Amino acid sequence: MPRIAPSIEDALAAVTDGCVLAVAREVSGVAMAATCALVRRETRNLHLIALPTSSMQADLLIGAGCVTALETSAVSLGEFGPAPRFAAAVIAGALRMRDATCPALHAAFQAGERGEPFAPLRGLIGSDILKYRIDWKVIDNPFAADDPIVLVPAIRPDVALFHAPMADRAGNVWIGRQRELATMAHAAEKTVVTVERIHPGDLLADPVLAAGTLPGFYIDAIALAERGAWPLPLPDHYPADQEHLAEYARLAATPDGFARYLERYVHASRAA
Amino acid sequence: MPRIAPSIEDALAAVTDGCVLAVAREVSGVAMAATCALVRRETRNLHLIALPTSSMQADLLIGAGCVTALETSAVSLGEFGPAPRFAAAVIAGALRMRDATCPALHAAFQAGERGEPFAPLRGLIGSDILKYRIDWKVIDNPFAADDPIVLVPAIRPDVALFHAPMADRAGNVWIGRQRELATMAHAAEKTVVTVERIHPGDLLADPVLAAGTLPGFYIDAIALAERGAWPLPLPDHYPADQEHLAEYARLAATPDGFARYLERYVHASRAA
Amino acid sequence: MQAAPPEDSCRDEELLACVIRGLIGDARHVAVGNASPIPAAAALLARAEGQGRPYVSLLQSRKHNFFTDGGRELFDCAGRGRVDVFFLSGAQIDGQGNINLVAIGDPARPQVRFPGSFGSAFLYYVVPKVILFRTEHSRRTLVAKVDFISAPGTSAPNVYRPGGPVALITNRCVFLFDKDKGRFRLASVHPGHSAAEIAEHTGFAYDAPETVGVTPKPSVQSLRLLRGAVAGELAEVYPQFTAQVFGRRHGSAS
Amino acid sequence: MQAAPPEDSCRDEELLACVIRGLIGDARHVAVGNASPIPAAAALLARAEGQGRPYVSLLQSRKHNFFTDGGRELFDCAGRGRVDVFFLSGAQIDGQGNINLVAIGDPARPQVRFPGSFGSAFLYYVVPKVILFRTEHSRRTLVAKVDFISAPGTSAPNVYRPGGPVALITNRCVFLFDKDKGRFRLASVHPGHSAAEIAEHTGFAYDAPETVGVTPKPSVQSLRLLRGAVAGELAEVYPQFTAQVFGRRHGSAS
Repeated sequence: MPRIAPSIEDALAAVTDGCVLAVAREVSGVAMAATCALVRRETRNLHLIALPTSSMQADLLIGAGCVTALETSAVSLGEFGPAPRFAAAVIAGALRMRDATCPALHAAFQAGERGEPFAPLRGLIGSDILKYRIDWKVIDNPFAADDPIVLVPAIRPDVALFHAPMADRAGNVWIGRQRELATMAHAAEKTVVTVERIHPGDLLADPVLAAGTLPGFYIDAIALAERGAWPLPLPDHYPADQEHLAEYARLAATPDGFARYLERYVHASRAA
Repeated sequence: MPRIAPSIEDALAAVTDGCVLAVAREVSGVAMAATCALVRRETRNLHLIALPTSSMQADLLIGAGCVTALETSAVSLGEFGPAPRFAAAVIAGALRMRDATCPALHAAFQAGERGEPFAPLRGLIGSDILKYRIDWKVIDNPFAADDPIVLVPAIRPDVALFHAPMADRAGNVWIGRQRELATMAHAAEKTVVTVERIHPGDLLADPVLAAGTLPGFYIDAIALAERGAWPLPLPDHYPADQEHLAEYARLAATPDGFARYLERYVHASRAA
Repeated sequence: MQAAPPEDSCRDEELLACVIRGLIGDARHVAVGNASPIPAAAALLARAEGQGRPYVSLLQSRKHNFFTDGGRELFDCAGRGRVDVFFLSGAQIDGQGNINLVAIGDPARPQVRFPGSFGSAFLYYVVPKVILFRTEHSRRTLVAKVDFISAPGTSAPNVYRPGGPVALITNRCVFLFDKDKGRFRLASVHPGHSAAEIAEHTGFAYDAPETVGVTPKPSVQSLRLLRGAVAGELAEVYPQFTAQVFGRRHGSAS
Repeated sequence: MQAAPPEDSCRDEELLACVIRGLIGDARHVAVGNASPIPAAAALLARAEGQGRPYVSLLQSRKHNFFTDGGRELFDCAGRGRVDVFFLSGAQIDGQGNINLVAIGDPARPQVRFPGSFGSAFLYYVVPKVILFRTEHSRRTLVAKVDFISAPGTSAPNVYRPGGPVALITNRCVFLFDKDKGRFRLASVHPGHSAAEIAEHTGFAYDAPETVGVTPKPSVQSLRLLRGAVAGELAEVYPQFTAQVFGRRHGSAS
């Protein structure tokens, strides 16, 4: 049974240097408080996989030197523009990039969830994404004549990390409509979750809540983190902190500014 | 937008003679009232696909002469013994059988949902299931050496039919934990649903209800059918009618008894 | 409803449940399919003894079943290596561990048709410990060669197969499966049964030691748990079985 | 916050939205990705005019977004043929309809790095009507050959491709895409722009009629809907855009 860890830092024990870490897209629940803890802990050599995109979380981890390899369909700060630390790292050749496309990541995680070695995916043929993904294969669809199709290998990350509205004491986590979080946890070896609050009852006992619940069976550690997605949004709970994101975009545009951001908002929060 | 049909018969317009009809397993919500309507209407030549097994529903449809072909992992009346009309039809050679195994059907529907032509599945190699499924292929896994693996072709039924606790006026249907019903509807061309009741609000407006909701976008027709799974159970709502199922098993054991069952419980309910 | 027997004797069902519980060993997740009250009792006994470990999924239960991703979740779990123990049976089981859940005779025009293979053609390959369970031990059920292979006992070396059969439990004895030989070996006969009787009623060839031991009786502690907490939990899914074997009804005080 | 212009004139954004609405035609489901306020306005306009048809999915919206199966549902929908219209853009777009969302220069050590391809390398193939939308019309954005093909404009005949580009809308003109030729054709220039100007600012070769027409202005009826009901709905997702273009704020009376 998963444990409710005494602290975020404690819950993150599974995220070791060099591990393959899967993270959620912005609208699914990004564990930003935990991300800051990883930066403070000086986690290194992460192989980060975004399902299927990332925003400030990937940019922050990359800027702080935590990431060696990145697989994603995009990293962007949305209306606040490109992700500056991500772009700088790619341009500097400091990041082993695996450019993907959203449904390829969904398919690869679903194959991982099912324990199958690969998944087929239409599209891609003739793109430079496929050209650079030498780990992807093209076969002839055996159910048709002269019909090439891409196979993407399954993704089974070491750890999946996300933020959710609530968990109960048995470690069941309510994820609502964010079904890819279930897929991510099913595919991963271990799953670490931060939550806004502890639900007093049993999430699986009520059929309506159970429909949106990821069973504790898949969860290794849970930590309480109120407003744990801040400054990103937690859908249906709180919106993005637009001002803070604008400030991040402004500061992260330069290495010095980024260092000031870390000092002010990431390292400082240790004391807070 | 799907319509709330004035009657079950009206909602079933999409289930035409000869169509490929997908139906749900017993614990997911079986549209038994609609099934009786199909029998009364003398529907013929159905290609029935159970996701992934069936019980009295398939037995009733087969006994009533509605089914020409059947794809399933099993048909059984559970503690009431084998499915007599199913077994008799197979023994008589009156049914084109496609024996499958549960995860093959789940995988094939998921491929159908994704619009992909096939899905890989471990297992199966060396079984007689595979031997008789000439529509399934074995390939060498291109991501490993000397590693044969089965590919099952996608299933995209003409119509998916099931019973659910509730729908709203926009045609959104609450399915709860029965996620394969969403997969079934996504994979099918059309989906017909019977429900216990109409929910007065918008199922998608409340995040907790939305987590268990299949959007009306996928639904073609809905009909109200109180206790529409009877005599089978609707999980979390009502249990199976054990006495009635025992009576069915007893009567269906012979053609004459089955005819009496139809007369008493299927044709009679037209008048009721 | 009968009273439970005293602690120094045990019913056949209790003996079988305790044998299976021993085979489960230490596991994280034991899943039990439909219509399997004795394996279910064994799994719940393992959890009672393990103080919460293993997770037990009774597929017919709402309470003892954590799945929220639909009918595929059991198979996804198993494919991903998250089901340690599962139970299968067969209308026929042969000496190579092949099971038949489909038909007797030509499957296109069989003499007898069974329900079908359910998930066996996948789970038998991927679950590390599959325990075969067939109470009826006869030449009708334990055959030289099954008429239809729903799932084979062993696979060629190049076939992905982390799982497979480890044992076959019947109402007469315990066979263990030797994966390398692809054969069963008689491990013990239940009290009151003999090696000669096993030979007489088994349709397949198997290995046997010169003298075969007797299946050990359940410990008093195991029996207490079985008749107490386990029976109480089991009654949700198998009310008739529980009433008959343990003299318990769902909801009755323990 | 500015007042909306009178009905006999229209803003560029309104013109573009109405052009796109015309290209949408009759559809069952129009999906709009992130950061696309003008396509979103066009899709909502189509729905307002179609009295509830098409379904419109604004991926950033909670309200205008029926998905309940996670982030994959859009792609599943599209793969299954249930998205009729989608919008894509490109840091670079070339004359063969190839789009680049990744990088300028060698992608391993680029001069400029863009966010990435998102879902384009799938959606561009399977959505029947993909409308390319790039307001900046310059030789920097509309190039002879993209540095990186996130998704190609056309595919070999044996590649499964029910979808692809139908048009490219810029702040200067409308190009239609000729799938058989794999080339754009200038369809109309927006009021105040000229064919010569298009030639000057376009980095790729394209077909053009001898005399090119002017993009028709929106009807009074369309403008009314756009500034009324559509602006009201749009404000949920694009508050700044809506305030700026339509002088509307989220929640303000219509």
